[in-house]
Amino acid sequence: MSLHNLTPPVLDVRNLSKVFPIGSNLLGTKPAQMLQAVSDVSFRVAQGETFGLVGESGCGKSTLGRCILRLIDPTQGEVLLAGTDITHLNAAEMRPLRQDLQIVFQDPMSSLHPGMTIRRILAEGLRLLKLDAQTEAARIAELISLVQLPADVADRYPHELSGGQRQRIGIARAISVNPKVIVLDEPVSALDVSIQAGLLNLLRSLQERLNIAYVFIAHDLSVVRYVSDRIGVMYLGRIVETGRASDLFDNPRHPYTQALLSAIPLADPRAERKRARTVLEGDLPSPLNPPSGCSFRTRCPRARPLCAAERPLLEDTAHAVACHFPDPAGTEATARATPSTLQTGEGA
Amino acid sequence: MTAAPLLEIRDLRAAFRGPSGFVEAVRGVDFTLNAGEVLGIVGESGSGKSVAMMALLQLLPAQARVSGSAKFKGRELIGMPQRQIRHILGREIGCIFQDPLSAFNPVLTIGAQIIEAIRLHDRKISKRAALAQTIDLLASVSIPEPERRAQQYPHEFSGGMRQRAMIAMALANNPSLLIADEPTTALDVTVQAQILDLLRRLAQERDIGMVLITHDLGVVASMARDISVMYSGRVVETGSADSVFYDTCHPYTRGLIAAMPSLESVGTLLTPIDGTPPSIFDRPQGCSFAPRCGYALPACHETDPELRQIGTTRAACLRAEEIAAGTVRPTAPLSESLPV
Amino acid sequence: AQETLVVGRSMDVNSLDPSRAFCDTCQVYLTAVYEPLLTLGEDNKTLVPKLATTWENNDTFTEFTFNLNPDAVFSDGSPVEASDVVWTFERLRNLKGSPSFLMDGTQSIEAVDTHTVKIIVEAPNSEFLNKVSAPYTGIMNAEAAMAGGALADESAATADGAEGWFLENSVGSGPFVLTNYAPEDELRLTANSAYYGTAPGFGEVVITQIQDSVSQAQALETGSIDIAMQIDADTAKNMNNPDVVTEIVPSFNFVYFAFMPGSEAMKGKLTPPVREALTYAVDYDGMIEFTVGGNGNKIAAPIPNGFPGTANLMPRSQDVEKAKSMLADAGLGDGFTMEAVYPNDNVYGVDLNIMMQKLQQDFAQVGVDVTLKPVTYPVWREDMANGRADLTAVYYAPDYYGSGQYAAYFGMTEGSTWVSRAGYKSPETVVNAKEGEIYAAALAASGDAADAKYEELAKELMADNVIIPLVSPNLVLAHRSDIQGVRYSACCNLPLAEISRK
Amino acid sequence: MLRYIIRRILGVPFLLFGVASVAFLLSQSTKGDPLSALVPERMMNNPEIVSAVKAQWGLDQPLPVRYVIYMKNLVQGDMGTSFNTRRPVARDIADRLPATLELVTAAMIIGTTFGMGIGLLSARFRYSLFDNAARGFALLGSSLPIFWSGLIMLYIFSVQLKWTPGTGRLDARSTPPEHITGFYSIDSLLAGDWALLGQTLSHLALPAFVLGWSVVGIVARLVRSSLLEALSQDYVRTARAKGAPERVVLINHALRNALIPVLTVLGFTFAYLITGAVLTEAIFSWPGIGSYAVAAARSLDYPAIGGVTIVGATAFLLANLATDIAYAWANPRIKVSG
Amino acid sequence: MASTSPRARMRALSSGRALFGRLPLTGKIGVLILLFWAITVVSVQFWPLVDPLMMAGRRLQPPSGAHWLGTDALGRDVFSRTLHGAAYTIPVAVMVVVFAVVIGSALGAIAGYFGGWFDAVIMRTADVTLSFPPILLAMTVAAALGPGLPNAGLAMIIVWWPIYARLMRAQVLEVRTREHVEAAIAGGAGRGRVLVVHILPLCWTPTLINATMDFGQVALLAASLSFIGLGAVPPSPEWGSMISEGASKFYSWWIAFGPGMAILSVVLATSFLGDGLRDIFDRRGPQ
Ligand SMILES: Nc1ncnc2c1ncn2[C@@H]1O[C@H](COP(=O)(O)OP(=O)(O)OP(=O)(O)O)[C@@H](O)[C@H]1O
Ligand SMILES: Nc1ncnc2c1ncn2[C@@H]1O[C@H](COP(=O)(O)OP(=O)(O)OP(=O)(O)O)[C@@H](O)[C@H]1O
Ligand SMILES: [Mg+2]
Ligand SMILES: [Mg+2]
Ligand code: NI
Repeated sequence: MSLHNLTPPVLDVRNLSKVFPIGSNLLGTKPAQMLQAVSDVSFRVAQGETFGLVGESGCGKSTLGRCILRLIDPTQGEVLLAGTDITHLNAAEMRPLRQDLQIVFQDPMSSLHPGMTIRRILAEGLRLLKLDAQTEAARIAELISLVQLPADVADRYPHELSGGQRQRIGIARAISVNPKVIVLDEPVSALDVSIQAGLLNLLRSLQERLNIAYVFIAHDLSVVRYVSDRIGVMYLGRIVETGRASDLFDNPRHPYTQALLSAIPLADPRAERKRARTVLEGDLPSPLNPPSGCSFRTRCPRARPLCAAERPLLEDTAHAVACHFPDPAGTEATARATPSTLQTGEGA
Repeated sequence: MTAAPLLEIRDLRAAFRGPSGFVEAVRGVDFTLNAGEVLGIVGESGSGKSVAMMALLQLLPAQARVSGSAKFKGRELIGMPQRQIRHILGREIGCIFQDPLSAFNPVLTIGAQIIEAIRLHDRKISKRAALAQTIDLLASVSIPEPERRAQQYPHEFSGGMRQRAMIAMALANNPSLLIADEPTTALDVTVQAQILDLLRRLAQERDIGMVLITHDLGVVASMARDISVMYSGRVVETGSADSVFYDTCHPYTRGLIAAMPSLESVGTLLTPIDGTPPSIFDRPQGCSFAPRCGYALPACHETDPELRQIGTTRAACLRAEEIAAGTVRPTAPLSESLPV
Repeated sequence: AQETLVVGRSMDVNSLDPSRAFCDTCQVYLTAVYEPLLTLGEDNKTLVPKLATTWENNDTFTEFTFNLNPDAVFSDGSPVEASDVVWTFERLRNLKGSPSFLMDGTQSIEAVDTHTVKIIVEAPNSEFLNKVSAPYTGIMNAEAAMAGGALADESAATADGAEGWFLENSVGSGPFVLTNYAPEDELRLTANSAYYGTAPGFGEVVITQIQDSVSQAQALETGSIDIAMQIDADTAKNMNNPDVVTEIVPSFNFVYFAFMPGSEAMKGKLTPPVREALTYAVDYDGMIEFTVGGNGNKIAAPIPNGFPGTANLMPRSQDVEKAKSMLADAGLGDGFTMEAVYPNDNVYGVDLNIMMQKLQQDFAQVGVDVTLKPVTYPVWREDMANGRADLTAVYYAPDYYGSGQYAAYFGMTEGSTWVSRAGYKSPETVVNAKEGEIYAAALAASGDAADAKYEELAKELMADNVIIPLVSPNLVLAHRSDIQGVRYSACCNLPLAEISRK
Repeated sequence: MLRYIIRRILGVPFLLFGVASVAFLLSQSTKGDPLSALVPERMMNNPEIVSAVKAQWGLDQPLPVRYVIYMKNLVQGDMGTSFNTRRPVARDIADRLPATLELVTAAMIIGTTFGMGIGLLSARFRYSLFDNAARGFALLGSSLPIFWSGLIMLYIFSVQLKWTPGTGRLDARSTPPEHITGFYSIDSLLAGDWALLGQTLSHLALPAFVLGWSVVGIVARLVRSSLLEALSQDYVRTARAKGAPERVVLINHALRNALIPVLTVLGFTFAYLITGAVLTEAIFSWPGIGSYAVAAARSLDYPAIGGVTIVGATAFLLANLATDIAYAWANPRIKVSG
Repeated sequence: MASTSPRARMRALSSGRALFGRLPLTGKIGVLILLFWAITVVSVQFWPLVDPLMMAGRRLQPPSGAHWLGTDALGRDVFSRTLHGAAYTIPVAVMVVVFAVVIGSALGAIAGYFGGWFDAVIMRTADVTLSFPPILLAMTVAAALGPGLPNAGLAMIIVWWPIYARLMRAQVLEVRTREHVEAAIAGGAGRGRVLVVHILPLCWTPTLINATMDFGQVALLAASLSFIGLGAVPPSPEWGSMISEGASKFYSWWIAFGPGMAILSVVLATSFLGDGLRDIFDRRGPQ
């Protein structure tokens, strides 16, 4: 809790929104519908910290990640990278900053160019650094060993590698330019548990070594819990609850977070048998036509008329929730919302 | 009880044509499932779970070679002529697949597809009656407004609803066996919870035996009475859910459990299983898990162990007793030892 | 139902207006529907009465008087009168259409009385009677035509708007009337119920579009048509169907190539001796073999065999050595290159492409390298008008029986079509002043005297060495064996009214 | 989708405008003599006649003026008068289009039936002798120049075997049925004249088969490959798991999906054939729009070239539109979105 | 560069052979036929054949020992002309396909990748061209430029490019949403580089398959143009003009038989090869 005043956040997302125009009217001049994929999302990430984003499919996690990287342009809000607003830079101005901001994708196959060798793929990423041939070769070798792969993968093609190995290459490419922030968009979802564990370990050790900030997107709560310092829970484009990982898991305040947690199957038959479940009714509403007021109210066991009338705002606290009828916060509830560099595990 | 089990599989094998001759994707699998029970099959991607099930239902491509025995209610399915097995599929055995979007025909309404399932096995039923039955089925899997929904196309359904419709279709002819191949893998946790709930309820209500294939240990833990763990085309450990989870004696099962990040593992390093599962085209000699195994002995690289009763579970490992007793500790596997 | 005669043709109709039409199918049509004053007898030489029962001319061939058949009526029943003849001829003259040249030089056309017409021409014209036997001079019902928008006065060339009307109506006194015309599909005629002469052999005649020789042959064999006239000799050889009769008769058509000494590339090269040299390079016998499989005749001057003045002509023959030595004398012993531009057509059984390839081979023997450029007709005309070809190849079919048309068309008289083509911007390379005089003399003479003049003219035309006729292909007259009365006429192509079923 | 289709319809005039302009400019840029059909050879050197004809046909105006006049007339549905036939182009086309449409429709029916059948069986028995032989047969039709294969077929079926009559739409001796649709087959049916109907169909059979055969290969190949694609889909496995017999799987499930891409190509092919039937029309003396087009292009008949181009382009655009609609109809995934 | 390393070269070689190995039998036959014609094209002038342009015997002689496919209307040897014809028809077909592919693909790629105005202008132009009746377009172009194979080729390129533009555009639109493209952008690659290095190399398969099949169709259209008189000029033994010559001398069937079979073999070969390639490449997912 002491460092936050000294180190400014390396990534500061402020009121970010993204609207996708869908279809178009008769003359093609205006879109027929607007899809609000991300609405008014704010969070900060400090150096070396991991911010986890969870939520169901389609709630806007990837869109948020892409907006942060300026792969798509946000409709509103700002993204500050180490204090610089990158939202309004053009492609050329953006290019030097790309060094600091990298991304790892979910699908390890489609995120690697199938016609290039691993060496070329990594060299492509290194172009930003403008290295000479020798340094580049050395750097590639270093990266490959950094992600714990045998040196001979350099001359292989992506389809000759296993999923886990491919994902390691994806990570190698991201860290190759020494970024400050990496957005990890479901980096382990496509992998089997036995392989996923190795990757999670790798991500951790790299973060410790290189002091990178992660924005870790996932829908698997146990994974997010495992890697994140702080977590934001998204629902239909909004963050509905955010706080330190331990607070959020030990003391979920939003009914949605509670439902999510209770839905995780535990690899423990006895515990499972004893477990009381809250199974949510219904499905995620369409983002084209979100419910009025609180977007969760259609599936919320606690919904009351107020929820339909008025949208609850996200509190401005360390463990914040956007709900009219939240559970009370735990011990830290009164603390101001701050980025934290806490190492989970030590503080839990 | 002397009653024959619902499904009894012995030494099931399935091979595909590879660049140099046939290679087995499933290599001698045994299962037994009694009516009203749930058998969970877990294993990593590519371990042969789906192929095993498709093999006994004759749903593999024609070039695949299947051998062994699969007795359903005493009738041998392997080698049964197409004409006969057609009367079992969809009537006595229902199937649910992983990706409910691609598993439905995109150009037919959900209703039409369920009606087809009914009428394929009951020629005499009128369209109208089949529709009524379809609507009842959709209602029974908690699909709101079933009349309207029956007229809609798969893409108009959400993922969870599609999977429910899939379940409804599988149950259309009151099967006694349900084969669910990763029914929730493509779904969100909240929806997964709904579907698992539904399956549990239906299995109980209708006394259906179910084979539940998944790679999520959590899912089997909450659903299955018995569990079989598959690795590289073979069952490596099998037993009741409790014994497989608590009296684990195969190093692979142990590895799987240890690799899962759980709420307790926060702050500690996870224990991955090193290396990757072998491809079916170049399996190592001996125990195919040996190259990734911390307990492997030189002997493991030579002989492929059979399933043996070890305490409460059956495992296919030379050192299962030692591991169960906790008298050995793993060392780094022989190949691909990587620093962590 | 009435009996129908079906003729298969590749239809080349440009118009059904007698004063505008100008094509082989048009000749067939006009002969069936309209009647000229005179027509050509079966011997393809003698003129016989048609609408005019008798006629006379003065000795100098400047005044012609025709007495019309008082029984003759048009298809609407109204009588054929002198005023109709006057109107028709004036219209033909004033319309400036393709066949208008037939009225060239007419000074006055007047009706002496209802059944007598007198025509005065500016210069002696012994061929005038032949001209008024051409189907294009068929007499129209003036009133009916005027009702259809036709004009005969001076303004006709620009103001006449009846062309479209004539596609649907016929106003002749012939044995047939037009019932339907669909361009490049069919032309349907029915017997004229008001016809004053002997009724035709068929109640209905259909000319149906069949493009090529092979298809015509096949259609004839299957019996879907009764007559075909465009079957080539090679195809005809392969038809051995007892139901089909093929007669091979000499035709008055011919195919020729022409030198264009005025073209840019040939400046100073295609001098008369060089042209003459090149004519010795051509294998005339081979040409007939290769283009029509031997079914044709050599032809000396650009006047069809059998026409006045051609009887004693000696056709050219090949003499490669002479050609070589003449070329060497002209300083072109090492050869040169020419470009041949010609319409990409297959006419009268001759594929111009094959003919030109043969010519190319022949010229190659004397070191002259010919590049071939087959083009569409409009492109060919444009190239012709602009001196862009060194060599060309075309065909000609008679418009009436008489050699004068050839003198007018092929003669190298100042301002003629071929002088402006072949001579382009340097007409002096081709002009032959004598030809005009001889032609005038021929027109002023008649009988043998005229023939002698035409012979003299023909020799001049040959000496020009500009228009070199190659082949006069025979005509394959093919018809079902139960058809009789099929004949080929030099003026009228196929007189439909004479045909009947056995 | 509806929106999309409406937008497409709104776009059609603009595309037609483009097509008409290009057609106009292209035909004006050829270096042939445009008067060749209008001024007789003998009159070519007579400036009086030439200028009179030019004035009469509006060829004396400068190009831009002519363009504007042409476009203006076009908007009013006046495509001008053909140099060749001396009739309004619109009328020529109206006379000839039904013949082509009838031929092309028949060809498409033949092509599609055979193509689908062969494609279906080929996919079912992939790489069998049947597959290869059937595909060979299907491809044969599109591998031989029609102007040759047409003659061969005529010789075999018409001259030798006498199974079919000769060329043309009808025997020259018969009179066409009363003009209602312009399709002789339909008109003779409407007139109840069975003999004429029989004659119409027997005349139609051979050219339609020759033209249809050239389509069989395209359809068969597409049906086969999209069926194979469809057969590898998950829903096919679902159908089998329901106990559906192979026939049901193939027809109800795979084929219905496989038809979606086939539909697209069929629409395109139909439009293409309307002007692409040129050679078939020439060989079979079919009085259609294709042979009209060739005659027009050969003789630089500007108005006719323009007219045919516009008709061809309209057919193409309409076929595209119909394809889109059919696509939407066959593919429920499209209906809701957009 | 990796692509020049021996390992990569070996991979390229073996993949060529592997590709051939994976082709179905008909595809293999197709390759062999095309190979035969390719060899013919480059070497036919050295073969011991009679001069294809000169009279070699009497005209219209049926096939015999001296003239395996008989003689044509000018007494030229049809067999020799057929083989020499390959050197006219095939290079034209190749050029047409290559140019149409290059032009169409380039424009299609630009349209697909940059979108907006580029897209609108290029694709509308393609629409207009496509909606032009192809034969008419070819005829007008050939009429404007004069006869001859090169001009006919140009006409065919104009007819064909929009097809490839559409194909490439669709492919680019699909590939550009792949994650590795986003990764390249995130890695700081500029637009041009993204298009050329990261998108285009993955867009060729459908174009390749289509081009294979179109190759035969171009040969056929060239023949049709020759038939209408807009293709090759005499006396070149181009297949289309030979067939049209044979068609007018229909009863001397052998004149058209040689070139007819030659075209047939090329079209069938390309179709079978195209089908084979599609069978290999169209399977979803890697391998
Ligand atoms: N390019 C786009 N155009 C239109 N809509 C889009 C686009 N990209 C995403 N969307 C929509 O935005 C919403 C959020 O999508 P996003 O991919 O961010 O979800 P996600 O949380 O990453 O889901 P998942 O877990 O499935 O990856 C979805 O409804 C999606 O359909
Ligand atoms: N049609 C086929 N041809 C060749 N090999 C196949 C075929 N189908 C499956 N295989 C192979 O068989 C092995 C077992 O596949 P299977 O689909 O049973 O795995 P799984 O355990 O179901 O995996 P997942 O969890 O990914 O569904 C895999 O290596 C796969 O590549
Ligand atoms: Mg996502
Ligand atoms: Mg599976
Ligand atoms: Ni703090």
